[in-house]
Amino acid sequence: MSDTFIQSLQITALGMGLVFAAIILLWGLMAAMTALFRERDVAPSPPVPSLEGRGDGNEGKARAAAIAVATAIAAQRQPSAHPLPEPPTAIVSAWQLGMRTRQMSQKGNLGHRHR
Amino acid sequence: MSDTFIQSLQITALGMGLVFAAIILLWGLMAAMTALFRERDVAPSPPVPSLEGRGDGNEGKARAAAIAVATAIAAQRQPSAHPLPEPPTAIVSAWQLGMRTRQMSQKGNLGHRHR
Amino acid sequence: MSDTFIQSLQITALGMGLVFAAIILLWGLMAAMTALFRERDVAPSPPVPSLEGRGDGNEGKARAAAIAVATAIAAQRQPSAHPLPEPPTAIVSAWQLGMRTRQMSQKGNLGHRHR
Amino acid sequence: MDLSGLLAGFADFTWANALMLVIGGALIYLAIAKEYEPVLLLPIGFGCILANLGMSAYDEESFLRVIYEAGIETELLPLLIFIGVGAMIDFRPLLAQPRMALLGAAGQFGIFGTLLLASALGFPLNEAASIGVIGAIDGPTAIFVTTKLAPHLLGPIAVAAYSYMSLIPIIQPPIMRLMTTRRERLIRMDYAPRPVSRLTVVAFPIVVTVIVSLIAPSAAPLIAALMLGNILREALVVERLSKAAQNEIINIATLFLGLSIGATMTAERFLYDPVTGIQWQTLMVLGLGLLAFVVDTVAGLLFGKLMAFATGGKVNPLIGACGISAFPMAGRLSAKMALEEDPDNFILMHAMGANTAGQLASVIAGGVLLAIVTGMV
Amino acid sequence: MDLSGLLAGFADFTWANALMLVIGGALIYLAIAKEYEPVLLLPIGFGCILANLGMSAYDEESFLRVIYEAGIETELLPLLIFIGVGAMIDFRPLLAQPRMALLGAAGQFGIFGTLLLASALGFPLNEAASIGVIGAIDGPTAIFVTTKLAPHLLGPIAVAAYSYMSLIPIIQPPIMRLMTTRRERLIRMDYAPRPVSRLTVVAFPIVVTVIVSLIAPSAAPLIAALMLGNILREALVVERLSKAAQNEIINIATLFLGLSIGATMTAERFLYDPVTGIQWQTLMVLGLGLLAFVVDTVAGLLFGKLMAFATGGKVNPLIGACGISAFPMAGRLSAKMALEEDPDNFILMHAMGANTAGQLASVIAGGVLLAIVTGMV
Amino acid sequence: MDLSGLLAGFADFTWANALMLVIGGALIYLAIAKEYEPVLLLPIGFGCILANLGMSAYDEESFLRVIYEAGIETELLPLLIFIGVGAMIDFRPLLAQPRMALLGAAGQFGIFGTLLLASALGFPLNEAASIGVIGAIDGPTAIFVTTKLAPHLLGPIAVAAYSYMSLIPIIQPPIMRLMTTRRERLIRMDYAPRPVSRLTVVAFPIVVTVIVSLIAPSAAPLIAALMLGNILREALVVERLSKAAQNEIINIATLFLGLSIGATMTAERFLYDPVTGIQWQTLMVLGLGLLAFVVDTVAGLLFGKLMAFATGGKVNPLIGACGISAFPMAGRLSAKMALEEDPDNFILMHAMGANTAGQLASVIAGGVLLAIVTGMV
Ligand code: NA
Ligand code: NA
Ligand code: NA
Repeated sequence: MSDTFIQSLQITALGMGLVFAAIILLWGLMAAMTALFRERDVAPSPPVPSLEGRGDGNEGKARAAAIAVATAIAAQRQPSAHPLPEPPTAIVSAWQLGMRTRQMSQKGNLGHRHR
Repeated sequence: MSDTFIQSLQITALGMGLVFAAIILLWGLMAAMTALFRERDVAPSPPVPSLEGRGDGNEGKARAAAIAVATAIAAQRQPSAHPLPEPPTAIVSAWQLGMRTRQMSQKGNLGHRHR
Repeated sequence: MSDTFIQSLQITALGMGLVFAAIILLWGLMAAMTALFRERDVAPSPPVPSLEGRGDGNEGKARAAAIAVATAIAAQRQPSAHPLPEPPTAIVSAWQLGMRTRQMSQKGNLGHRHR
Repeated sequence: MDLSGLLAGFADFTWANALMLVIGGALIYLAIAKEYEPVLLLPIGFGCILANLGMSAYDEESFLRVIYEAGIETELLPLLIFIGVGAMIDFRPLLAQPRMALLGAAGQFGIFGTLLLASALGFPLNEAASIGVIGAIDGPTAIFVTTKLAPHLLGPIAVAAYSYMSLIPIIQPPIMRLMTTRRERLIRMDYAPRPVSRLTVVAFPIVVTVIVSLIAPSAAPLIAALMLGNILREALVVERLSKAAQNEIINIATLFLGLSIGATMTAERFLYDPVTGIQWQTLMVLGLGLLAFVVDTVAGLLFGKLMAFATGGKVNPLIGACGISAFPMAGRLSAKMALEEDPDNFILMHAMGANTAGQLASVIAGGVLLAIVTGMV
Repeated sequence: MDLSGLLAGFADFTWANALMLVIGGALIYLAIAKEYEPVLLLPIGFGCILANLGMSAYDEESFLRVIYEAGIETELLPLLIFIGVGAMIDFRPLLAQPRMALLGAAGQFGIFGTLLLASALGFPLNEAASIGVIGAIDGPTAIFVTTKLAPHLLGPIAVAAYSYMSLIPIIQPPIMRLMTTRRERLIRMDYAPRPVSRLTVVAFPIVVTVIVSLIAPSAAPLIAALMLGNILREALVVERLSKAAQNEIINIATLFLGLSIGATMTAERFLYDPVTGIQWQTLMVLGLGLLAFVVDTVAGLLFGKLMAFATGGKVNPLIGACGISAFPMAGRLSAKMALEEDPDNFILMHAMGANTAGQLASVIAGGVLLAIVTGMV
Repeated sequence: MDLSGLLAGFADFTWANALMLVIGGALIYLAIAKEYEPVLLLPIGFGCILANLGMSAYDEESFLRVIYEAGIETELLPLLIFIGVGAMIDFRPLLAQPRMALLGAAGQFGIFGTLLLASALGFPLNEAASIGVIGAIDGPTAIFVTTKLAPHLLGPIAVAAYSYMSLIPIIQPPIMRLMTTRRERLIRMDYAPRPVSRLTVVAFPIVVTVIVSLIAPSAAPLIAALMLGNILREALVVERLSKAAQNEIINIATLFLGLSIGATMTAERFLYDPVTGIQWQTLMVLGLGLLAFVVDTVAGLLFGKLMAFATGGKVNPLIGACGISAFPMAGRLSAKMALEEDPDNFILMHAMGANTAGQLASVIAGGVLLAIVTGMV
């Protein structure tokens, strides 16, 4: 057998070993995390569309609507964890405020558009 | 006459010659293509707005509406040329699916917004 | 006192002096400008959202609506200062026309969406 | 007067270049008519055409060379794409059923199986490894690894990776039917996922980045980019950055990546080298790449059957086929086959768990391979 | 303590710089008040102001120099703009009436006419050619060619190209009235276009790229970028890339292109060189540029009349005026004049065919010129 | 076989790196849970984590190094962000009441007060100045100046600048209550702004750019970028460019800026240098930065009281607190406090005038400081 091939065999053994090692480690960590970080609030799926179960335009539309709503809710839900009763916008920098605001108006429109 | 000027004369002769040569060649090729590639399906103008005959906002709006519809239609029309009866989304990679999907939802909204 | 500290003192004196000098100069210029450039037309706030007094989504929405209207108005208002009675789009380059047009359709949608 | 500038075009144009134009056209055809990964195959095809008209990544003063040097040699483009991909992936199905991770590992055997065969066929180690990484069935990973080990093979490897990915629905089903009994395909899996807290989904990308970077440093940039995108997505407070990652950044990066890859497909490297003659290696790469996909699937299914046996028939082996990554169509395909056998058998969430695990495992495997081979070569 | 850093501003500031600030301000005025190509003249004007405040493309450590080197010297910015332009052009009107292509060729005489005059006036060949290419009446082409032949003239040439383009509706009509009889302007053209199949519109950009790259390799990058954008548009399956080309890419490229061009307009290059004195060449460039527009129009109209004669009065000479490119306003202008003579005379589609042909011919002419001159200089 | 590539990860990983991971995680926590400048602290935190996993801005072949060199060393990223910021600022409130500008100047004392203390504490001049510029309370300015004077302090300074900015509503109110009498806070200000013509809002950015560039050339790039964005906004005819500045450009620049800053936060520079031991300077920078915010506020309020006295009680001293920049939350905060004392006392427009002036003054002060120190060092 060629020298290269023997090396390849070593690589395969070592490589798959490491891959499984890493994955099993991750498995443990995921189990630990889901166990440790208990449910106070279940994570809302983020406003950006996730990837599963999308078939056709209609489904897409449905989703979009769902997302719009989810976004709107999330917008309210977001815990303003500030000592002062300030609206979140007050403690962001100039342009971020701009961002936040436009996001809101977008959400507004979204919600509005699909209502 | 200056040496440069004489060169310029040569350039002009050669240059315009080549331009006409190239254009005439293109003419032939275009004629050939339109002749060869016969109409099975006439090309739908793409969803992105084309440039002619745009005057004012209203026209713009009208167009936008037209485009929305065109897009929606195109979305259905697109021939899923796959051996399996799979929805197109099934044979695209992760993030392209994301793209496709958002496009659809966009189209959805467009169509919706203007309907 | 350390040498660096003395330098810092010099910097402070010179620095704050220059800052005040520059600001006072700007003050004068602003006063002059507002005085000179008299009101023919009061500047319409641009379509892009400005930053003050934004609190929550609703306000955001309200703004968005306002902006939509403002934009639409601005679109008409824009003085076509051309010798020929050409629509503005006629004297812009290919792709800029594209831009302008899409802007219009966007404005269209905006206005539409919020009307 | 010297008109070489004018004649250059025809002078350098060979029959091989002409053939490459046809190949580029074919890629564009697959992209448009068959919708095989159009966002990548179209730019690759067009770039391939330009590469054979004097605008290759190897021509002085070619604008594609500028993009190639700035985006591929720096590895930036595949990483930017991964930021966008990460912002599009939802890891909840995996977090809800962590054991599905194992299937992701099993789906990587194709990488090493192909490496073995390639080296047996006489490919030097760096090339064999680059070919094997097609088995990661993940474009950016394949491009990232190949750029470091055997950049001259970028063209055929990227083409193989992306065009076969489009063929998953054609390649996998027969293998799945062949290797599983109807009884197995009918197995139902109860879905009682643990609820996933927000803290978990936000901490996950950080933890993965740290662990993988320590175990397989060569995979660090890839995993970091993927997880950066994912945390932008899950943070919820930086929607603008998340949207930028999923749109501007990934779109522009994809266009330039495709063009640059295509720009490496010159006739002499892809088809016919005046010195060494026909580039059979290109065909071999395409062939071996297909094999990699098959081996991945077989290994995944075998492991699925193993889990089915180990759990006393609580796991449907079909989900073994989605460990190969190729997210998300592999996952959807398995779920679809289960539905075909039994319209009430829903295993989509399990499939998606295994599928996202495959995405992670592919990056890890690519990094591990890169590290080991770099140490050997 | 050394405060040169503070005094630097005033120390280097000359009366010529002051005058350049006024010129920059004037460009901004034209952009905002007159809407002359605002997306370009505004950044150019602002860049011109910065160039005379120590931030020119020639100052060490100037951020505009960084952008200039990365975007102009690499030729990337004009090409990125062309990708966006291509994604906005619809070639159907031309494909439906291919003979219109001839008018596009005729519209390029201005390039060479101006070249002749410029060289007669004593400009060296590289400068004369760069000035002539203003006659391409296409910004990116002019910038692309000038960058390679005479980068020190980028400022005046870009300013001429873009500001005159905005003046088309003022420059052309008198010439059109002068050179055509009412009878000719009344000619109606029957519009029976051949239907254009999808295959044609998709194959067209590829064919054009191949042909032009072989005939005029120097034009290859320009035509390749333009056609890449067009195939992204016509493919229909890569809408995201098409949108990115028409938005993110072209917007950002335009802003930086304008700034970089403006950043070359330093007082000593544009207005007054302490050594060589006043830069009369700037005025001459502006003057010759205007001439180029006129010659283009005249030649186009003459060719239009020739076609009218050759076809026995089946062609309306007015459409000869849209061969100059300046897409799409030249096309719309011709159609408008025909309508003014006869409210029922619609020649818009013919005009647009000639106009898009002019766009192609301009790029080809620019490339041919570049190739020949590069061979001579 | 050499597997150093595999072991590298663990080999180089120290306890200090581990601690930095915690710090990075803490920044991400502040960003997500507390919403402290998330768009910046999240990328910074993630970049900090990567920096301690072998992907720092100082590691060869690190992709973050590529971004750092292309975006930070060239100063491009902070400037691109400023273009976007400028396109989001409305200067009408300031133009309507120009005298508010004075408060902007007063709000910069913190820069120099901190500089004095830092140099007293033994920091060399370049570091002391960089620490002082935290008092500009403006991220891009602080980063721009620090990059030129003391790039090794980028991490702590950027972190201080951005996290304290988020704490304005916690830092300022107590000081405001402490330093103003109820009587003063009750002062009402009549708002009779001069109408601002379109010509004014368009001319303003140009005038400011020219003046500032001449007085403080070192501030020229910053002010130029800010004003470029502003004129894009006010021109109304280049909406596309204005939108690009406020979206694509600023989003991408912010993501990369944050990552690059974080990528400088390696353990040995931020926490513990094996040679010189613990990096106390980091803590000192954070402490001095906090001081800078306080001094800014105090000086602003004192100047406000002075104006109240000079105008015979026609100015509410609270608006003195918004001269510090930190636009727009400082402005909104002052207005809010006035409202708390008296629900009918609206001083928002005055506050915004002072606040935008603070933004300008901060840039000017940063440039002046940079110029003087560069001349001395
Ligand atoms: Na895989
Ligand atoms: Na032309
Ligand atoms: Na400040």
